[in-house]
Amino acid sequence: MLEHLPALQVVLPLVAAPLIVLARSTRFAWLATTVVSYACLVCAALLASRVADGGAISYALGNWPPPWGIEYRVDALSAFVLVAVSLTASFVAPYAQRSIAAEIEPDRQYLMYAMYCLCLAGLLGMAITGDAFNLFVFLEISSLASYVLIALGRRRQALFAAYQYMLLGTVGATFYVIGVGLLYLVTGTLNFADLAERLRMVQDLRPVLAALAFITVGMGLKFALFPLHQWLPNAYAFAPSMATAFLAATATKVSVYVLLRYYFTVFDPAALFERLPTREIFLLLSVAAMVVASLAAVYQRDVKRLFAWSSVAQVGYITLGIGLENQAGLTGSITHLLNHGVTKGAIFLLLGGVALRAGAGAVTMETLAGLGRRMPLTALGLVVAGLSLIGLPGTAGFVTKWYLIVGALERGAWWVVAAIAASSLIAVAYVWRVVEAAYLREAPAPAAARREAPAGMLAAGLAMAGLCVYFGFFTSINVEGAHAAAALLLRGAQ
Amino acid sequence: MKDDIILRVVAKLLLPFMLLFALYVQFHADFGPGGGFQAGVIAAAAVIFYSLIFGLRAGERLAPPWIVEAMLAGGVLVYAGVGVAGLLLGGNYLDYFVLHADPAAGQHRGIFWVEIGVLLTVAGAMLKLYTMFAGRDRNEDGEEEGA
Amino acid sequence: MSALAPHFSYWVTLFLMVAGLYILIARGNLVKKLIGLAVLQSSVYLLYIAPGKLLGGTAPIVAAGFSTYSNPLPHVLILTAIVVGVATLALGLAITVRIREAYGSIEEDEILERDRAEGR
Amino acid sequence: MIVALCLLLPVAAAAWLALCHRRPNLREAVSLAAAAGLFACVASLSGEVLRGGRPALVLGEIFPGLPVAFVLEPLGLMFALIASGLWFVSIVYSIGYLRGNGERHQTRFFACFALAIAAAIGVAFAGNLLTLYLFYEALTLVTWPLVTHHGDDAARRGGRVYLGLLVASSMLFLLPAMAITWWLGGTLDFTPGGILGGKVSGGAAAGLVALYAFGIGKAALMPLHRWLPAAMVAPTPVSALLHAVAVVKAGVFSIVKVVVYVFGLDFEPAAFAWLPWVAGFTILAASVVALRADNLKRRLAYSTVSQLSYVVLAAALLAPLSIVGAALHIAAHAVGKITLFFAAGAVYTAARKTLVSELDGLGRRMPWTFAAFGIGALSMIGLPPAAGFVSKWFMVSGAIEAQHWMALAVIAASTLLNAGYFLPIVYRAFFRPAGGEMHGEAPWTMVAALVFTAALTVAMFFWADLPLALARSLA
Repeated sequence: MLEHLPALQVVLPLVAAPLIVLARSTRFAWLATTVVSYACLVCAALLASRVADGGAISYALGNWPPPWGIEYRVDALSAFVLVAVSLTASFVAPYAQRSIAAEIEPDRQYLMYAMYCLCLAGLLGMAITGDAFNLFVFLEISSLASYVLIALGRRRQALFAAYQYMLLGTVGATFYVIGVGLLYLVTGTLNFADLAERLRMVQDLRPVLAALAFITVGMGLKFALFPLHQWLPNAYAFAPSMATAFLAATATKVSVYVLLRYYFTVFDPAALFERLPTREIFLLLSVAAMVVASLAAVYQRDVKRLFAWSSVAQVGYITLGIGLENQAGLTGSITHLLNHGVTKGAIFLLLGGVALRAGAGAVTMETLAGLGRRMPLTALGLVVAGLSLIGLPGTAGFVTKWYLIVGALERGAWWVVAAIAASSLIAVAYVWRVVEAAYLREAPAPAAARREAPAGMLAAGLAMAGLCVYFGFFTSINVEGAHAAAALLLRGAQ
Repeated sequence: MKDDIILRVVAKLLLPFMLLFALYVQFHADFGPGGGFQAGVIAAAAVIFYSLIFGLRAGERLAPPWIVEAMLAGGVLVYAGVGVAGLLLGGNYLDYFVLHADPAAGQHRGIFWVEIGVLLTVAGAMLKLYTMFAGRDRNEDGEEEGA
Repeated sequence: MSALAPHFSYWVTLFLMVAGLYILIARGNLVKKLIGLAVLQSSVYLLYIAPGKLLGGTAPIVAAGFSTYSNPLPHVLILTAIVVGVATLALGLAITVRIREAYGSIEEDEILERDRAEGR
Repeated sequence: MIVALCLLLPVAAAAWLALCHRRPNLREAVSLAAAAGLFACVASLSGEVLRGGRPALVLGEIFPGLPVAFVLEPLGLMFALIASGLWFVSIVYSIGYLRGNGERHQTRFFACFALAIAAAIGVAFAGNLLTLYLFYEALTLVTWPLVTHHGDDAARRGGRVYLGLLVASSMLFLLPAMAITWWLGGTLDFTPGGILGGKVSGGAAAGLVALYAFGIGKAALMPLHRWLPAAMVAPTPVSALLHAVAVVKAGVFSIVKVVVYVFGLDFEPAAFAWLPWVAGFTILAASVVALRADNLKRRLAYSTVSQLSYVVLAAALLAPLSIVGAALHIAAHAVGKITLFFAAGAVYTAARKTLVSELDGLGRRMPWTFAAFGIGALSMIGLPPAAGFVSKWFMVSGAIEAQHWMALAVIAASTLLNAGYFLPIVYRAFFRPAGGEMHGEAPWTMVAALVFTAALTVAMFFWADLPLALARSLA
């Protein structure tokens, strides 16, 4: 069965969704979701270890050999993304039980699980497929599911946030498919490896250039590349807790993966980075995101919104590596896919617990007052994840920052080093607003009783916060995987 | 509209033919344009047409909501099941060659069931969309329906 | 004209694309925005399908007497894209209906106004 | 093994303290036992280090080639001995202080105290820059709850300045400096003789020195010194142990370590030429501020700022004798300054007085406290028979050896200034007529603690062998 792992990776959550709809039972839905999430993690881990030992795995769907059939292709990069996504899923799934029970009406809860499974299937499919159009289909599966997940938020703003996200997300996906169409018209193939080969032979580069622009903007919309990030803060702020945690930790990351895949393995990186101002564009946009979005985060009153803005800034860290285009920079970027996923996942999972106990849809600075006394473990977890967001040593965020700084030094981009330092400094400001509210403000009298979040939710959040520290010290998963992936991308560049 | 006798008679007369046409489009797809997508839409159109004339409730008697939802999910399962069957019979996922001793016949068998799945899902989705939107104004007074 | 005529399908595609985007951006009505989105997506269907047609080609089903067929792959792709488009549109409309129930309006500026009033 | 134990002991103590928060006596017993145990552990390592051994411990690599590693060398041992020894004394003092003043959240206080010591030990034992940075930042974070202990607006403001300046300096300057060092040298291990020799020169070298000097904000070089007075909102035991010993000494300790083991004493002097001027300015300017401060703790804080810059100044001269002086001064200033803070806290607890101008005649009511204060003041000025004299002697010798007359002039001038702001306090306390109400000494644990540290200050003058031996093996 092991050779079918690439198919199982996607099919398991994809089959779980209709089963959940058929069963119409919340309990079964949760059970199926959890089992599938863990199964996906096992698949991803097995795939990653096989890729690490024996190189890329190719799987021909329907036994039609590529480039005619659809190929699932797992290499170091996609294995890393698969692990990152399914790792998050395995924490979110057990968490979902209490969280969904508290936030969604009983007769709709199974739909929430089904959508979550679809979203998971779509994201995993995006990471694993080797076919440009198949990627679009998975992109839309995950996007449609995520629009529904967001729209199920408790407050009415969730509806409008979902609508806006849907509009911009669909434009992004449409742009992507336009880009793929142009590439198909020029080369007559949709398989990534085949595309790369045939693009080398193309004489007239104008449609290829147009395709590059469409794919960049389209994916940029999906992963909230500054200044295409307008949809993100509201979408994350108003979605149900588990949806925010899951999407914040995974959705944007997989879209960045798509861009990396195109930039380094489909298009000719030598031409892309030498003949076009790609490097400058990505450095500038990333730095702008890191600074401007962080500043915006400082001024938010709604805590979920605050961290949503911080996500925009952190996407800047991830795209910085594209602009640096060297081993250290790309390692930093790719490892941040996982590091930031774990960090933001922990924060939103814990905030979900806070929202549940506060009984309100919104978590504002006032809600957090006295959290250190009322929910000491939750507050501690938030602090730990916040430190990782800042990038203090001993946390996952530091690992990223270190590689990015070294990468910037190698590139001779001193101003980028300064920007990374400045951005972390602003991160201190917004994280410390939360810490001060939690520890130095007295709780309002009626809410002063000590009451932690339900055990399942708390455990998931704390476990993820623990991972922030684990990945800060024991880097065999996040750094070695990212290192191999970066080496793979740069090998494609030669 | 169910008070109009002409509509009622025509609807009842047309309905079987529409469903039959759907089946034709479905099964003749090996030799001409057609397939599960088109057939599904035609079949769903028949039911929608019926409920346009006789009212939503009558339509729901014809295709109860739970059946519609089951069709939606079941179709996907049939599709995925074909893929898994390929796996179990020793091929890759969605491998039709192994579904029959003769690979060509295997392809036939595989695509047949896949198209059945598509038919079910598309028809289910169309019906679901229709009832979802048409069912809206019945409970205008604040009560909400699943989206 | 000579540059236009042989590529007229591209011009139509381009027109639809830009028109769709324009509607999407310029209109404040949520339903009209969705229409713009649908137009934009239609332009993609055309982008894929039009070049797949061979003059004199027939439907790609093997039969005696035909030797030129249109390229079937774009059709398959676009069938999928259409399904995706329908799903998106349906979801968009469903959300719009619920927005109308929650806000009493489907005009973007009015909704934002009401959110702002609540935020204060 | 013992190295690991030294790190684990305070952390374990903190966890245990948190568990027994309902039983104060047990809690304090745990604290004292942990401190005694820690001191014993560190002391047991000193023989090996003096014989030239370097006990080491490596805990997994964070980055390829960059492990979390601990190597115990003389300077680190000295810092660890001071921190752990004075921790014990501080706990004795804190028990009296916290109970005497009815402070809240005492468990949190003792737990964070233990964690801060753990971080300080981590800094002391760090075998490479990355490890040092790790614990350096940890030290900032775990002391923040102590600084904001009171939880009121003043505490919040003080906490913001404290955290903001320390984290900002380390992130903006120290982290890039580390990355540059790694990029240039390919290693961050503390290597005798330095790792940057010959790899960087000219303006770039001076810039790197600046990144380190200002990046290590805990050394309180002007203009990054403001966190130290801001931290004075904390309860006095915190000011005493952390802002006279653990935190600030972690700063100057890091500077000395970077100078000795990263740049190396043979590094081109031109790169360091500007640093004595900044340090000299800090010494004089802080002394002048201290001269004008009426709040006793504020005066002590600025005195600390100026004393810290002695260490930076001495280290920047790159002369072997001055490095010995710098290392010695870390120890000498620690025992002297903690005595002064203890005395200030005792005055506050017994008489509720915080201003210098209110101290008239208190020396006759609190003779032990003010006698100890006098000894501490002598040490700050650098007069015998106090520890400060020894370290100052070496610094002056170092300045002469390096023929750095500016440094000599600064040390001389600041000695006068020190005398100018410490002696009037002693004079007031003993020779001015007393004011109104009657009160005695502070609780006995506090008095015992401050007498002990005062005795230690004197002892370090007469028996300076151990610290001197440790310091000499540096240069």
